[in-house]
Amino acid sequence: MILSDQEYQMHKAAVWRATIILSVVTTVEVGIALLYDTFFHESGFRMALAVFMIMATLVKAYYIVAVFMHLKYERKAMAITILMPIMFLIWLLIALLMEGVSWHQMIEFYG
Amino acid sequence: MTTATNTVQANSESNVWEGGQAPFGVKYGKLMMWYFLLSDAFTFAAFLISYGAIRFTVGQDIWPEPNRVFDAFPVLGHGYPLLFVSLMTFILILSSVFMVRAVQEGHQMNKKGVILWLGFTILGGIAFLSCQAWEWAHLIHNGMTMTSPITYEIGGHGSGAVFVGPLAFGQLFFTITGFHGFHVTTGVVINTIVFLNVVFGTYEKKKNYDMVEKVGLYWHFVDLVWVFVFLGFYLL
Amino acid sequence: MTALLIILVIVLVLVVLLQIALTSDFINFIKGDDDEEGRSKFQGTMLMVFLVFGFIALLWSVYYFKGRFLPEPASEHGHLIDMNFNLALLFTGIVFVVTQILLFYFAYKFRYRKDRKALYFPENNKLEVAWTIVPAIVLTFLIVKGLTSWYAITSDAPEDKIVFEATGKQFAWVLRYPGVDGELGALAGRDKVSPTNEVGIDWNDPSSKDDFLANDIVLPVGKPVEVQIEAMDVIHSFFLPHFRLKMDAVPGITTRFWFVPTITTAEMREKLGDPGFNFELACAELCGRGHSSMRKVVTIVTPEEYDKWVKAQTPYSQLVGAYEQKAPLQTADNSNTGTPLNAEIN
Amino acid sequence: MSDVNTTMEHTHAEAGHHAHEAHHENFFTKYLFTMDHKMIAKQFLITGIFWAIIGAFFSVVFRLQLGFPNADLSWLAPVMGRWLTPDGTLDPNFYNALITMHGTLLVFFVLTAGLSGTFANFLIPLQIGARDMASPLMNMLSYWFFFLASVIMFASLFIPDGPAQGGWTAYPPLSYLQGQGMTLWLLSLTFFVASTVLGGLNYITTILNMRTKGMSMFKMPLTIWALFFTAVIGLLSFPVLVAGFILLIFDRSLGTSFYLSDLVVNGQFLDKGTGSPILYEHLFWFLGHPEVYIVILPAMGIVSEVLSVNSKKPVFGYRAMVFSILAITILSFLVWAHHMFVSGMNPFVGSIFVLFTLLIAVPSAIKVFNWIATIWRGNIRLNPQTMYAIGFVSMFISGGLTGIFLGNSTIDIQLHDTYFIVAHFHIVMGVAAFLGMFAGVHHWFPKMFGRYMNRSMAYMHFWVTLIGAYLIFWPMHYMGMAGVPRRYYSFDAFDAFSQFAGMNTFISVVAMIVFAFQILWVANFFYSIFRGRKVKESNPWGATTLEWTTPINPGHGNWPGDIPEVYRWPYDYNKNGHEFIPQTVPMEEGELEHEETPAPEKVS
Repeated sequence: MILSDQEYQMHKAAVWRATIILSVVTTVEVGIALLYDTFFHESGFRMALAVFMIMATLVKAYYIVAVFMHLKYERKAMAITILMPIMFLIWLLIALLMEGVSWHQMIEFYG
Repeated sequence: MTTATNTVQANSESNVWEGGQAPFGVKYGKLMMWYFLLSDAFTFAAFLISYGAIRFTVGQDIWPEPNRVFDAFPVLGHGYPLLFVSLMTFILILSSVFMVRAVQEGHQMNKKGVILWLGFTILGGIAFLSCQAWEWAHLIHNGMTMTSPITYEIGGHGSGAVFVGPLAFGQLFFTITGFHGFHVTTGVVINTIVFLNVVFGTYEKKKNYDMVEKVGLYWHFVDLVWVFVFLGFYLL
Repeated sequence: MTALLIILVIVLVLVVLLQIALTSDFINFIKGDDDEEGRSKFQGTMLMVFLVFGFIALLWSVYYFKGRFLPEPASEHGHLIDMNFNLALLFTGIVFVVTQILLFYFAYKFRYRKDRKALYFPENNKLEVAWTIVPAIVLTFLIVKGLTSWYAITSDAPEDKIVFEATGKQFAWVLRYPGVDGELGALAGRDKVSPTNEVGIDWNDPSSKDDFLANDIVLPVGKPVEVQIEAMDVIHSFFLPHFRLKMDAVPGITTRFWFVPTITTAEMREKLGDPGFNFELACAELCGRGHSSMRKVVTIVTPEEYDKWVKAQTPYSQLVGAYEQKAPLQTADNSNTGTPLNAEIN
Repeated sequence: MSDVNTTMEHTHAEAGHHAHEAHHENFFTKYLFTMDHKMIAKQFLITGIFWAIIGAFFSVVFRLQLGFPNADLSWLAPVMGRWLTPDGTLDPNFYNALITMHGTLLVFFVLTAGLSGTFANFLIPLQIGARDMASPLMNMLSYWFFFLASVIMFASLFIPDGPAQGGWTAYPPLSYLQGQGMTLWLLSLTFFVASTVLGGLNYITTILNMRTKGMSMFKMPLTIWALFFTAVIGLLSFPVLVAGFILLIFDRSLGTSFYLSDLVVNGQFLDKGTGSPILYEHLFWFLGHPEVYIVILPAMGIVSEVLSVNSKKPVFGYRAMVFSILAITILSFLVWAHHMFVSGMNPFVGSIFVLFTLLIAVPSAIKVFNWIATIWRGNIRLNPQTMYAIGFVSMFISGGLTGIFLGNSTIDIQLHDTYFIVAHFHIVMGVAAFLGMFAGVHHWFPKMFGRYMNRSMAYMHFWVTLIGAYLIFWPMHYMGMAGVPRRYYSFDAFDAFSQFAGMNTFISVVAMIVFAFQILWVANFFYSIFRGRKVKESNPWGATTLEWTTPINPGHGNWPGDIPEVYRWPYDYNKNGHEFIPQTVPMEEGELEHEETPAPEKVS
């Protein structure tokens, strides 16, 4: 089980690197979120910001799963069995968001 | 990871599926934890997707602005949008980092290291929970509950123009952050049990710190979920 | 009491069967040799008998129930649905007959014999590819046909439609017609519901003035009709079996369905030779104790008769005296702010 | 290397440990709080049978109501008590409770826990060559969570309000408006989910990690493949149901409005927000649809195995069978909203669901054709389990094909929530899954209890069940096409529906006879456990799989010596003149694997 000193240092470095990346991304996210103050109701700008936020969140999720949870170092087959089922959620997300929009319209129908 | 590297050397990738060995080079306990987390991820995803659907149903126009809802800080008062929640995020991330360190020390069979870092992890968890308790108390104090809507003053504190949000916002907020908080609480409890076991040398006798690794996975998962909760409630 | 007797008889028969079964297995056991061949032959023959009698019973049942399943469709899109049904029936029918025959026939034909050797036949790519691709093609065809019809049925109603509103509540339907002006008055919200305002009509909306509540559904033949479906308490489902129309009534949101009736009740009665025939409205989503009693009669009449019927109805506002009390008050309010009468007021 | 093998060694050690402890086993450790997967399987089976009797009895009672409306049922008063109106008819609320409990019990407690719980526990370690499950402790907990769920559900039958009455789908706001019965229902199912998830984790990791030497994934019997993907489906879909339930529980108890909007109930205005009941429908069916595959996949696996063993012929197209199970698993997560075509959902979203739904017919068709090709030119011993398996295939064809009608949104407008759908799912996931379960119990009964089940009784039961099931459900298609809605207490009010009164009576009578014969089967089951003919040889059916290499009554740990090593796939029947070649027999010099064997020259 015990790692060589060199490997141990390497893993430690990877973790601290990931920590810094997570912190920076979070700071940037929060900084940009403050822009909502002025642009909260402008849909085009909001959309762009939302896309950015989602991307940034996915980056953070990647570092947590890959480095902290160590998935990057596991066998590929295992990573695949864990990540593939997440695909089902994407269709659930798309379907339910489309439904949400359509419910909104059906409620708006009578005002 | 030692497990992984060793087995890769021992067997070429092609015949790891031939039986008589673990194809992922991972013991069943860790595998179970991973699949449990996958399953739990579906619960959280269902919550967050429901949040999305309800938000679209209510409509963007009357959805509250996070910068206005969450602009309080203990002692300092109002007018610091997202500051407190950023602090919570950092606490959780740091706690997660401490956990990785504990797991790494566990692999090195370094009991003292594990005690140190696992101790920090638990403190981080408790700090996060305290922050969340403060935030909840603050929001409830300001009138947002499961059955009464969020209100805030549009032009900042003292401006007088009151915005009344939809009921759904508070309900979703308390449900989802509550469910996350429940996971953090469970995590702290489990971490504490494992911590005591480390102190009493249970794993030293067993000659492996696998249990630390397993609860570590759970703890990172809690962090992972927070990233998405953070996205849903504070950033979008 | 009879039921109790029947149960007693069934129990008795069961006990007898139990005894027979026990002894027959016991005899086999004593004789020591299990006649596997004879047993398989008997069961195999039974399978063939079941197959033959099954198909005879199937044909007889189709003959017996002819005209009762999929009753004559009474709407335009009903024909579309029936066409899709028959198409699916054709393909599935072929598959059904072929596979059932093969299954039972093979089980009979290749039943156990001491001297028979089974064939070692684990794979055949050609066969497998064939029975992957053929169903896929047939299904693609069904999907395309089905979705074309689906989009036609769920498309927006034409402009000259007649609109009416059906609100489900435990356990009845409230039917609201737009009256002479052809426009339904807006709803003010469920908090306005009271014995004198059954669905919470917004009395400030002038088009609500001539709306009337009908006891039964009356509609003209040949005109597009849009139903706006609402629910007050739990989910109901607006179901007109003869018109092939079903749409859930969901509390909080308004669902819609449009259709064109193609046959009047009188014509249908003549066709069926049943003077008591009526089209019916039912609830198709479990809604509680009275789920099976949410019935309304649907009468399809000629457009002239329909117009006459609409004119003969008393507006709901008059029945409950809504305008006498409320309208002047509201006008006074509006004159202050200058908003028109039909402005949105919650 | 040593690390990797710890899993195996761990179980070796544990098995030895248990064998050593065997002398100290008392009643509690042997039959109740046992960690032996075989005993846990039996616990699941017997609890499942208990619920099956209750669930089926409920269906008989509501069939009485439908077949003989307004009949005097006062003779049922000792059982039904206050649920009968003073004039002896069934109370409509109780009718709703009966259909709700019938659905819940049979779908979850019998066909999920009783079927996959039994066979996953029993077969996985035995057929892949493992001493026990990866975590015997969690396995035990899985049963006891199920038991807890059972106790709560059973208790809910006796509370004053009566059990849940909202249909097994429990759509809000109807379920929101109900009393304690629904509370207990939700609580019970939450524990049930815990049981399923614990079990599923165990099944998956056991299959991945604990296979014996040589047992590669593509040497596993189809039962294991089916149970594996069943566990995967359960693991991924049940959590979403839990999320849906939590929101519903909050709506019921904390005053939230996730699924509620402004309502008027009994003239009373309830001030709520802008929730949508359709959201619950989505969350429910995200489980609800995969659930039907949780029910049918184990039966499919069992039937493949039984047909192959008894016709002494390899399963045709083994790989195609595996990949069709995989395809069904994947597609099952993409099609849930085909239960909601007329719920007011967006028609465009609906059309995508049509596309995915009808695609499922392709792997299903492959499986049916492969089964038929399996028995073609076999040497079929028409044992009871073979008969059940043939009955399964017949039922699966009949019920599967009607799915093509229902998956087509256009046709579904007419058929949704009518007796057509009742007929469809009863045939395909009710009767078919039960026939698969019967086949499995008959086939593995000698391994479970060391005795045979009574054969003559089984034949009788089979024929009555098959013929009865067709007689019950076939006419329901006609009723459904005419639009007769399901969950109706009475059809008297409607001209269009009451015309089928005679048919309803007929169906009810047949249903009662079929129910009586299910009791016969249960009697056979318990009689055979204690008095059945003893098994003399360890491999009575001449099968190749590993479970038949264990002693007749295997102890905890399954194999007394080493776990046997595996050299070939599980379906080497009638290969090179041998009737069957067990998986433990090494390949001969120059022997071809099944994928490489050329097709026979004369295919006629």
